[in-house]
Amino acid sequence: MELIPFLGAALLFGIGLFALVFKRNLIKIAMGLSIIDSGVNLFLIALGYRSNGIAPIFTTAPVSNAQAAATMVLPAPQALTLTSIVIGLAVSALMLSLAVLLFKHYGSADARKIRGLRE
Amino acid sequence: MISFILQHAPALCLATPLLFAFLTPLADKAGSRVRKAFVFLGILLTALTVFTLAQNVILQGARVYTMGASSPALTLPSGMTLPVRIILEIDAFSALMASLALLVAFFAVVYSFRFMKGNSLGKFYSLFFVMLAGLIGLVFTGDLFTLFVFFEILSISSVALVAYWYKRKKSVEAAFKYLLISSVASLCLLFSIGLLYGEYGLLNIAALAASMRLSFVTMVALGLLLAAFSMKAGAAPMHYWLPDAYGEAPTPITVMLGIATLSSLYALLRVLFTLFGSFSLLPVAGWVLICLGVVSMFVGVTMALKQDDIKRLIAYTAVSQAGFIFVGVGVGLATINSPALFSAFGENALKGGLFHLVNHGIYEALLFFSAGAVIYATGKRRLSSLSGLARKMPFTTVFFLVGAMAIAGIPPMNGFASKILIYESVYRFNPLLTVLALVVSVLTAVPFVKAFSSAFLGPEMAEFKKTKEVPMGMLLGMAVLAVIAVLFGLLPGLVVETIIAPAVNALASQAAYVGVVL
Amino acid sequence: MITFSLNTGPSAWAPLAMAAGIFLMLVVVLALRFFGRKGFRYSKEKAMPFYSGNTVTQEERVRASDFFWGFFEAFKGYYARMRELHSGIVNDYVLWFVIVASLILVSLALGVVLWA
Amino acid sequence: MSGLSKIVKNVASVFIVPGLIFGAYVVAHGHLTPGGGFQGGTIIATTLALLLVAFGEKSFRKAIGKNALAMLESLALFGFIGIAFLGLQSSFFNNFLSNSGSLFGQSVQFGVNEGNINSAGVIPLMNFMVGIEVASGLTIIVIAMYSGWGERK
Repeated sequence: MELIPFLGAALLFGIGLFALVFKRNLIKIAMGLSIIDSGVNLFLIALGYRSNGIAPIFTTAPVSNAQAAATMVLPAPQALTLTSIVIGLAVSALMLSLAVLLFKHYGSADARKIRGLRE
Repeated sequence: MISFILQHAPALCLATPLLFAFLTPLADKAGSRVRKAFVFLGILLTALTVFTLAQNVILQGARVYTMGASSPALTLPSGMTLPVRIILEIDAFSALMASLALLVAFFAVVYSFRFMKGNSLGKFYSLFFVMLAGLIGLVFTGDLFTLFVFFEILSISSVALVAYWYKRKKSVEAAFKYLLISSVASLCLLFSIGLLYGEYGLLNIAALAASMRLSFVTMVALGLLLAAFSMKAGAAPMHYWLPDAYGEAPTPITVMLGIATLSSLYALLRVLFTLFGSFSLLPVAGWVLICLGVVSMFVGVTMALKQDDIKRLIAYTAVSQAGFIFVGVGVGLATINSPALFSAFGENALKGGLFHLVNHGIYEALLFFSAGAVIYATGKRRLSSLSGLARKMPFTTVFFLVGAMAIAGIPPMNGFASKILIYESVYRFNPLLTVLALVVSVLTAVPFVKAFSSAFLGPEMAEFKKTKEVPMGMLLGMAVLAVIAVLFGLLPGLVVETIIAPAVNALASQAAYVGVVL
Repeated sequence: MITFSLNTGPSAWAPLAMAAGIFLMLVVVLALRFFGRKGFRYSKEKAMPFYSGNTVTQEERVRASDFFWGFFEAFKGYYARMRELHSGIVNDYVLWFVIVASLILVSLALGVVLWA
Repeated sequence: MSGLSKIVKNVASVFIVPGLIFGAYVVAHGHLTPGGGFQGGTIIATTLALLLVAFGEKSFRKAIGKNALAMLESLALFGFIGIAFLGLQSSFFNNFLSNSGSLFGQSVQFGVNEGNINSAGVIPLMNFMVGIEVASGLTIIVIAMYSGWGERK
């Protein structure tokens, strides 16, 4: 099993979480969330990785049937990743729009200033 | 026709709200009357389908519906059989949750016809139906990845609805916080789904449950799922988003958010009892739930005392009531691996937890509806600036009182019936927990004494001279929910035996859930 | 069979009996009221709220923020602490999630060590 | 405010044709190659975003109205769920067109092959619907973000 993609995924997850906890700028928070998203996507892709495998597409497969069956990658993790990318797009679009609106209302993008709701 | 509908009911429950969600913007072009009739038709059809299905499932046992094929399993040319298709699996617990959601959603729609004003309401109802589809999908799905997808659909649409009044700055702030929290929760969910997929190569809940074994990766997945779902269920100390989102959303959406929170609790229970049902770490998970529950009970109720905003006050008591559910369910979970203890008191604790979940959904909706009626009639939400509304709004006063009595657990109401089940069974598990729960239950009455006496009692104020009772459509939902709250309180044995006990059996017997699919 | 009481394990809870009791008390109260003085006439003054014999005006009423001030005085320290925790900063919300998630993972790991 | 310089406008109007064609290609071949409705729709929306940036909001709105896009989005989603409903004779989302010999109904050859676009049943139809939906939805998002909810000026 290749270890590097998993380490990369964990690193991305950690960086994103760090940004969410310690960065006060709303845009940076949105970026942190996207980084976590990429980390999780990389993790899912790494799960489906197979060394010397080929993509599970019959039209472009460069080999014969028997070889294809033996070397093709399982498409399920990639389908999951695609779905999760689409959802991630929706989340970041919504989050950035809300950040723009918040900047208009509060005149600041600092999370420490945007605290009309507390206690 | 009826048998056709029954056969396809699981898919129809999901497809009807989606269909109406996509068509509502078109109906909106034809004017507000057409839109209202169309939306009403949509929610009515969905509710009827869900109730029919729920009755069928509770009477005849769990069932599976496969999307786009006749059976969940795919047989490969090599002869290997794998359950790979997207399935919906409905057992008594999902049926109970879905019926509760539709009961509340139906009245939320009727309420919103008068409550929501403005000209771009097509988008509002469109998002509302998407949220409803997300809710039903989350409750019905039998597949981990679909669970994630519906979880995200639910949170994205509800965030958009919380920010619906985007010109109020607090609404946008609450929506941002809610979105960040729910995205973190769903990314943790996706991460643990990835872990489970890497370990077992499966996504189907039943198939995963059958092959679950103790390992480091599985334990990490369990921990992340537990944390993510309990944050979405509003457990302290991760409850900070809840009063923000509840307080600033339009009232019909606040009520739906309450149901969304309960359905996150559903997902937590489904994962713990069904997915990890044969896991030896369950007592630890049960104790985690109990600890979260006790902290939630205390933090929720003490913070509610201090609130001045009527909706935030109710939201904090909702945190505290979620704590009761956590304690009841946690005791059930902690004893599920030892059949003797489970049948002695664990089952009753679980029954109490689920009964309290249903009751909580009902009286929370009732309270939010009446708080929304006060806001609708007076335009004010600060309790300090309200006084003497009982003379002006007699019906709302009575319904608020019924809700307050139910949430405080005053005897003939439904809240007491479920709380006494929790007290008596938890007492045999650990007496200290019962004492804590009793203290909190007494404390719960206190914020409502404050809210009731400052908003409805006291001298009439000059500025409320022209305040009138809210229109019929808004009172209707409150009236029905109040009657249900009283009836559930008067006939608790009947309710527990007909709808709660099948749900508890469905939740406690993992083998039955697995057996329907494999 | 329709069950009118809720079996809670060691005991049972019969709300209908309680409702019957309440109904009985209501009957007694109404009977007592029936024996009361007949000439009572309703007037608006009789239904007005009073504090210590004085009528309460709009300005003198107890505002919601003044309720239970003794309680808040007694638990001042607790509420100061709670106020600090409910800071309203969105980063703290995530921080608490991280803390609780790691506590849960630690307790599960401890469970593994102690159990198996 | 009427967009960027003349050079940008001309280059954008040249690029839009291959952009749209490529998007349509990705949508149409979704059942044979990587891609499909979402990816193709994103490409189309990107091309439209290029137009928006080059020509400015006013002239873009004149050509493509936000209401029309919203309508198109609803209709496409309705088409998607409608196709899913059509399969209801056996099961929701059932692929009733595949192997039926009609439109997109030729059966797929097993194993490595060069790909037959006239196969896969309802999947290409659903891809079209998703493509239209994603293209119009993303364009609405881009317009909204570009104009800042109409509150600027």
